[in-house]
Amino acid sequence: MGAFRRAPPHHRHRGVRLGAPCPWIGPVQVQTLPKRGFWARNQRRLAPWLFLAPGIAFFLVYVILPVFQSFNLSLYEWDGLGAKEYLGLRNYEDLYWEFVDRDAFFISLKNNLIWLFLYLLAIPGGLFIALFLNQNVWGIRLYKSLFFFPFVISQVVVGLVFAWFYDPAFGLLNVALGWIGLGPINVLGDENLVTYGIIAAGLWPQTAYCMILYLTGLNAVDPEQIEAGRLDGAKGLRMLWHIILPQLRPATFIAFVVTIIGALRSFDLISIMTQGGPFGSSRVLAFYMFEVALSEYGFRMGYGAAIAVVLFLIMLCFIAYFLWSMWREEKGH
Amino acid sequence: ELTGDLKIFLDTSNPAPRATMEKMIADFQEAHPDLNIETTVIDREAYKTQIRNFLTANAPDVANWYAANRMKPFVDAGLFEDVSDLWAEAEIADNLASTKGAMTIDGKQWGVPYTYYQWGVYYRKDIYDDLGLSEPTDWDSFKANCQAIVDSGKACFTIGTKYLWTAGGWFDYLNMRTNGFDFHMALAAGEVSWEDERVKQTFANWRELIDMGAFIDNHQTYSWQEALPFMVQGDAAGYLMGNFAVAPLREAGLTDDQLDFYQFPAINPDVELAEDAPTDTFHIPANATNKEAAREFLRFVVSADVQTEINNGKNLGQLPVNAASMVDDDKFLNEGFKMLSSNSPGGVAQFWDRDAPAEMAKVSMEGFQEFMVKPDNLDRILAKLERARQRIYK
Amino acid sequence: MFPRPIEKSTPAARVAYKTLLPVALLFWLLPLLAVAVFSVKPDADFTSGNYWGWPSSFEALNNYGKVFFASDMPRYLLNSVLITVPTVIGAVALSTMTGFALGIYKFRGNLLIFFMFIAGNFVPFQILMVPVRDLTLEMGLYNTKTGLVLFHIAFQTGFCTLFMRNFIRALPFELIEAARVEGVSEIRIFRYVVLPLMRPAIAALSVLIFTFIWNDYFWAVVLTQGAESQPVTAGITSFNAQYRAAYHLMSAGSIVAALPPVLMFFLMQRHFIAGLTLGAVK
Amino acid sequence: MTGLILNGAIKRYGEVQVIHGIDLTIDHGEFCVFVGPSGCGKSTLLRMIAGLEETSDGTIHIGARDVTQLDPAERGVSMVFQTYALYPHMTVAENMGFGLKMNGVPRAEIKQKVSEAARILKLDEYLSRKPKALSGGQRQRVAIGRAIVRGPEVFLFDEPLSNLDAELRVEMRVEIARLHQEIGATMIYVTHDQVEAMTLADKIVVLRAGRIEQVGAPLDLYRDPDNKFVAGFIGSPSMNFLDGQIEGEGKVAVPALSRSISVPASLCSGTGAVTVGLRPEHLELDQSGSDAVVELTEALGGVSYAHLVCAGGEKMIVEERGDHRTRVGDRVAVRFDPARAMLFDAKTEARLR
Amino acid sequence: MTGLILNGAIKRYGEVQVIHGIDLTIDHGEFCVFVGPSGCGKSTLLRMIAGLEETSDGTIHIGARDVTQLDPAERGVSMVFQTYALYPHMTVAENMGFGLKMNGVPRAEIKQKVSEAARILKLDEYLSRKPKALSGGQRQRVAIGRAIVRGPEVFLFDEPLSNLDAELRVEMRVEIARLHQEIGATMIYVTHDQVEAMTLADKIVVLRAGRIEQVGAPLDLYRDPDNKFVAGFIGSPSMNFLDGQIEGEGKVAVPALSRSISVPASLCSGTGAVTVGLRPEHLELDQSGSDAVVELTEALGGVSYAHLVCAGGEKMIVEERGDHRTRVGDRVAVRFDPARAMLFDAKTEARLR
Ligand SMILES: Nc1ncnc2c1ncn2[C@@H]1O[C@H](COP(=O)(O)OP(=O)(O)OP(=O)(O)O)[C@@H](O)[C@H]1O
Ligand SMILES: Nc1ncnc2c1ncn2[C@@H]1O[C@H](COP(=O)(O)OP(=O)(O)OP(=O)(O)O)[C@@H](O)[C@H]1O
Ligand SMILES: [Mg+2]
Ligand SMILES: [Mg+2]
Repeated sequence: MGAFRRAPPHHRHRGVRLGAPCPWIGPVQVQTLPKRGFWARNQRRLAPWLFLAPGIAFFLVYVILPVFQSFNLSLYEWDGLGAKEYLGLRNYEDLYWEFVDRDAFFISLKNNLIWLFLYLLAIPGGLFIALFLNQNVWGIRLYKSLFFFPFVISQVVVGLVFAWFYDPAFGLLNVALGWIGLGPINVLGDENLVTYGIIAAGLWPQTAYCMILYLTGLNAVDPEQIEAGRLDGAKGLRMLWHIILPQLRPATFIAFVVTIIGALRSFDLISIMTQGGPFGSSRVLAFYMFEVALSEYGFRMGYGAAIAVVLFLIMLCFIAYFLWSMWREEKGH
Repeated sequence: ELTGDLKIFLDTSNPAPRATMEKMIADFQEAHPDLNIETTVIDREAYKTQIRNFLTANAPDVANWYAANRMKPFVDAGLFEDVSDLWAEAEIADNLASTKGAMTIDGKQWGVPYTYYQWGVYYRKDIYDDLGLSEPTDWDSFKANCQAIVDSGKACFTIGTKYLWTAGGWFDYLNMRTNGFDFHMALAAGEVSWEDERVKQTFANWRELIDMGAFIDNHQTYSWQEALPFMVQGDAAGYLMGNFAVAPLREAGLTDDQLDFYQFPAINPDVELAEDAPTDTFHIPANATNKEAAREFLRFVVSADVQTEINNGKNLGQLPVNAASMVDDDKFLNEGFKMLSSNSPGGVAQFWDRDAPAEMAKVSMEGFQEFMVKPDNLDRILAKLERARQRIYK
Repeated sequence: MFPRPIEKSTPAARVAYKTLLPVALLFWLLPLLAVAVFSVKPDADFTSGNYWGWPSSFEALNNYGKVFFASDMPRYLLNSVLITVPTVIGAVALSTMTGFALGIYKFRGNLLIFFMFIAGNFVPFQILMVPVRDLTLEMGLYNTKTGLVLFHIAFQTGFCTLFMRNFIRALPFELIEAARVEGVSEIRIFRYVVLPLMRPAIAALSVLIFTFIWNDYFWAVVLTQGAESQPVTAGITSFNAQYRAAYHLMSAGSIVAALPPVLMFFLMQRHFIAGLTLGAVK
Repeated sequence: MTGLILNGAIKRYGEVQVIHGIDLTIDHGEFCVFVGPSGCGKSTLLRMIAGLEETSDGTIHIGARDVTQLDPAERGVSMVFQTYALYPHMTVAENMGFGLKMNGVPRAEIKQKVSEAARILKLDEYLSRKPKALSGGQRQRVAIGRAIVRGPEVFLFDEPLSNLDAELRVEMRVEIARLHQEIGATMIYVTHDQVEAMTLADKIVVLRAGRIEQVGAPLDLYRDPDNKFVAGFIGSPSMNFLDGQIEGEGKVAVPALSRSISVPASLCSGTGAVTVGLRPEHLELDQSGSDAVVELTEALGGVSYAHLVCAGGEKMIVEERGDHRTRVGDRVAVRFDPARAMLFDAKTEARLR
Repeated sequence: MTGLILNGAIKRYGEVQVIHGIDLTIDHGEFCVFVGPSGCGKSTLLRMIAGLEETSDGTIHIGARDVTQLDPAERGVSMVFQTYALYPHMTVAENMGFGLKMNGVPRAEIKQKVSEAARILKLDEYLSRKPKALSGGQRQRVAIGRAIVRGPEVFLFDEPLSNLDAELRVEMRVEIARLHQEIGATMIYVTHDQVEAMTLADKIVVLRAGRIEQVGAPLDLYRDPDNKFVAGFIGSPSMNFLDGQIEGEGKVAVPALSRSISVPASLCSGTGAVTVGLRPEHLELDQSGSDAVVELTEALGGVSYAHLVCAGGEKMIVEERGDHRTRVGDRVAVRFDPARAMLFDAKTEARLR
């Protein structure tokens, strides 16, 4: 670290007095000509690595390496206790058969797709609310924050709340259905409804998230373009479609990315609301893998890793898409 | 005289059992003043995963766990000490014979039990009395009772299958009563096909109850505790459960006059009655440092007096494992003890998720739950379980 | 502004809008309001089936008192604080540095490293589960708050770096050049020029990370167990088990668990929204 | 002396070369302005001198020192940026003293130097304000103050006034001229504003596409440009260019005006195409002829500009003063003193002289 | 005809009134320019005409129609914005055709109109590009094209050139003038650029603080301003103002020049303080006197400006042309034709005439 120390005083004011002293501010030395130590000579080249080192180290150890370890682990059978047994692709083969037999893996995958598609409803939903709230009336800021509220709460709480909402005996849903003369339904107990029920719960905070993204996006919409549109005779929906939405593309993009990722990562809600049930019909890959690897009846680490790898490969499509568009943007600059 | 450190890990995190254990350890300490005992109590659910870590990483000298298949992974991984020597000692060999099987793998014993409890039907005696029913003694009276209850607008049985294992209890009883203990164990060990006619018979019996409307609706959304209020409020007349259900039922206000117990009646008169009686155990980790003190502690735990003390109604409120102990004077304990010691000729099972390997237990209990909701899916469910069996028991 | 400002439409539309707002909000927050009402109801209301009616008596003190003084809730809350605060500090510290390095310097591999952080940020974290758990075990940090904090810091660094780097990119580069011309060393440029300018970003990011971490459940379940180290999200589930069907206590517990991020959000609302704009939409 | 010498300075970005070997000497105390069209490399060259861009080839000397490899801080230069680049979180005084502080100058000395600079720039009242509480002109002054405080040998300005509005720009331009007179340091100034270049410079360097087209005093460039590019670039409105043809004997035919003009014979060696350059202010209109039609007039008050279209479609601009002005549609004759016309080689665009 | 009439137009933002009752008639085909200092309400007035701001009071007629309450799209106006406001996600052709498309014009007709406009504006090659692939000038042309395509009765421009650099600004200015000649529509143009106002306008409206100061043809405003504000605002460099004192009898004492000047007696009723206005281009310098010292000279080539300081510290700017120019430090006399001096009441600032 010696290089960091300031040069000793006699060096500092060695100050080669070049040229005429600048008369306007009294004698001026060229500020410092410290001995050009290694650091001084190379600081611009070394500084970034110095700043990056801790971040990269952490990230490598905790994120990047584990991804590869998981790939590796998925080739083994391991219960977390004894020795690992090399299986080759057997875990994947098992997954394949589970898929063919429409077992847990198939259900998880299917549910993941349902999540993916339905979760995207958060985007139009968020846009709708954002449009509704993008006004300037008294107290609107408070309204905006309150609408955003669900996103701030833990999914655990959201899960509990919705579980009560759906409760077949006293849930508000059935009370409401009763009002309009429909029979009680047990959303979380019906294998055909359960996934949709959980997604609805997940859509609640996610819509709030998309809403805030769109609100910030709407803030950035160029008012002159709206005015140009008005002069051009675009109104209402046509204005929205032709002029506003194209400008909201960055917000839509981010909303899309976070929603997809949220859908693929979905774990908390399922774990809280149904534990994957009834009879495993609400599982998704993320939950299934946790169940297989770390739950009370699990500890098939290799198999869990294989599921994670499949999930990762799906996600990789989206990561690649995201990086690609970021790269394009970077190059564009 | 024992010296050194003795590290004990416990999962008895609920207040009552925790106090019981701490008292017992204090007594042990008194007898061995030079021993430095250190007790760690871990949350019961957490313990189930944490044990995998501490057995390898920093092993205590004593740890509690469960019998039968539940301890198999650790035995296989060489993480539990072989304590066959203890079981060779007369005191234990004589008095604990009934549980020896549950502690045995590969012909060796890997720990000692410290408590167990009966399963059976807890029911609302007042409702039975109102309807003029009495405890059933065979399958027909069982069904007839049930029909009467259903006709009165109630469910015969409450159950919450959200966490699956409660359905395992029903399967245990129906299968043991239909096909007998040995067949049940063979099924758990993967030796019988799930598509075997005998298995199907079990499910056919079960289906009779389901079709009758014996069980409460929407049980798949409740945990076992959430199913209790149905019984408390009189919407359901009975609960097939372990003895631990008694405490919350009493807490909820049911008196001993309202609450009663009967043994699950015979279905197939040709098979002997067998019971579920899950056993909780103590083990010495293979990596323990003070195994001598640990063995002494195990001896202490199973000794007749200690067993009497810790299992009494004020403490664990369960059954002592030592034949020489006294069973506390509690209505349910007495009935249970009597049932297990004299009316369970077929044998004593641990419980489905302890007798079957974890993975099979998980898949099958999911199937049971599905069956209870959608009995028509039986063939598909059994086919799936059969596939799982072929994969799991290689 | 789109849609057209409501002040410019007819008075009828204005009134309609202003009445619609609270109604819509009510519907939107209905589930939460229900929980809030649950939390002040007496136990008796549930046994008597009065789930959705007006509370027969207000038991807020009683219920919340039980949560605070007769359960592990305070313990869990404290854990959450002890996990969240160090994570926020750590992640923000690491990412200001990485963001600075990636935002200011042109060097080979810059974009590659940046993309590594982004890609890592979007990895399904389940794939990290088993190896990270083993790593934590090996380090002897399993079931410790430290273990959880270290992982959270590392994982959040991905997102934070993306955020910080974009923010720094938006700073005028001339500021750094001006400092270089004046002979300020790179480290001092970071300390005296860039860091003070990043204050809004740091504030925004802190709030964001705070809510992320506070609400984390998955990793809490994977890396910790039991009341001595689990955060409140995990705690609330065992709280659940502890109180079985005591809905009033569970509701009160949920509200208590949700409160800190909500408070944080309201206090720092501006930063929070700014944060989303800065880090995400850009 | 602390002049500045560039010797074959070259800048490459990867494959692309944007500065092609600049040789330039700037004397001590000189005010040198770089002008040229956008993208010609003015900023790049300035940043090479500052040390913010590495010099790919060639050398840069400041005074006697070769600074080509030195860090910006060690070159004894100060730079004023187009966007001012003030540190928004520091007060005016802190902004100005920051460089000194970071270099370990004692506090008292910093204070003294800052207040001296503030006095020169009339910033005394604002020393404890943050930049965002200042107007554009004041900010620009702070930026200059920050440069002054370090007492550099060379001041570098990169379009320092282009973010100001027209009125302030005039004011600050005068300010900078006064400052240069007062402190007499070497200054290098990049702009694309004609007026700034003409009024401030001792020496203008006209750049095109990374090369120097001409160096000289402002009026020398105006009166005696080396080539068509410089002639067209300096002076506003731009010089009119008409195609011409040497007819030998000091005669150049200008088809646009359908006549020939006489030029010194020395200029017309051989035959060939030339371009004739005529400044708007050297032309006069006369209603009596019909060389061209007035297409548009722009009256600015004291002066107006007539946009003409000649018979062949060529366009010209003529400055008119005084009270008589032509009107759109007028047919006019264009008169001028042939001695003021400039000739350029049509191919090489070099001035013929 | 499609002229435009404002009648007592008022704009209030809540409590604040920013436009105080404007009465203005713009004839069909006229090119009308709004000028005035920043914040005086030029844009607001233009936007009221466009219908983008509601008119709080008064009426606006376009042609014979009262459009005060109509939607922007129904008024038959087109607007060109300072930032162009092109739709970034549409191609040039789509941008230009968007308004027609929204009004349900058949596709073939749109196509034909767009290509017609593109021809006029020389945009044919760029029709399928997105705006971000265009230069500033091309974007501005697209914005104008978009306005043309809809064939409006009135064109509105809000500082359309202020985002362009100096050179392009000149070019586009000429373009707009040509366009006006070609299509002959009514145009209203907001700018704060002197030169644009003077060169483009048929009629200039000088605004100050939401009120009209004077309306007239450019040269009328230049030659015959109604008040000191207009006099100072029109003309560049600005008119020099010197304090004066009426001495009666057509004599005004000007202490700065230590002499009196004679003015028509009609102007000097009574005694009192006046302001004497002298345009830089009407002054001449003479080395023989010593009214003032040259503080700074700015030589722009054909013209230079001498900045003088008078004995009493007053500053003046004098335009010099021709070959003889003064130099810094010269002591000079200032000469002028007293008939060209203007007198303003020192208090009301109204022109005395
Ligand atoms: N980092 C870079 N990589 C590649 N080319 C560059 C880079 N920076 C500048 N250039 C190119 O170098 C040339 C000179 O750029 P420079 O900024 O010096 O022009 P300029 O004369 O200052 O123009 P302006 O008047 O617009 O500021 C331009 O053609 C530009 O495209
Ligand atoms: N929405 C508004 N609310 C209140 N006052 C406003 C609003 N919009 C403009 N103003 C005020 O109206 C006055 C006129 O503004 P306007 O934009 O028309 O000025 P301008 O002449 O166009 O100025 P510039 O030359 O800077 O564009 C200003 O004083 C401004 O502060
Ligand atoms: Mg430049
Ligand atoms: Mg304006």
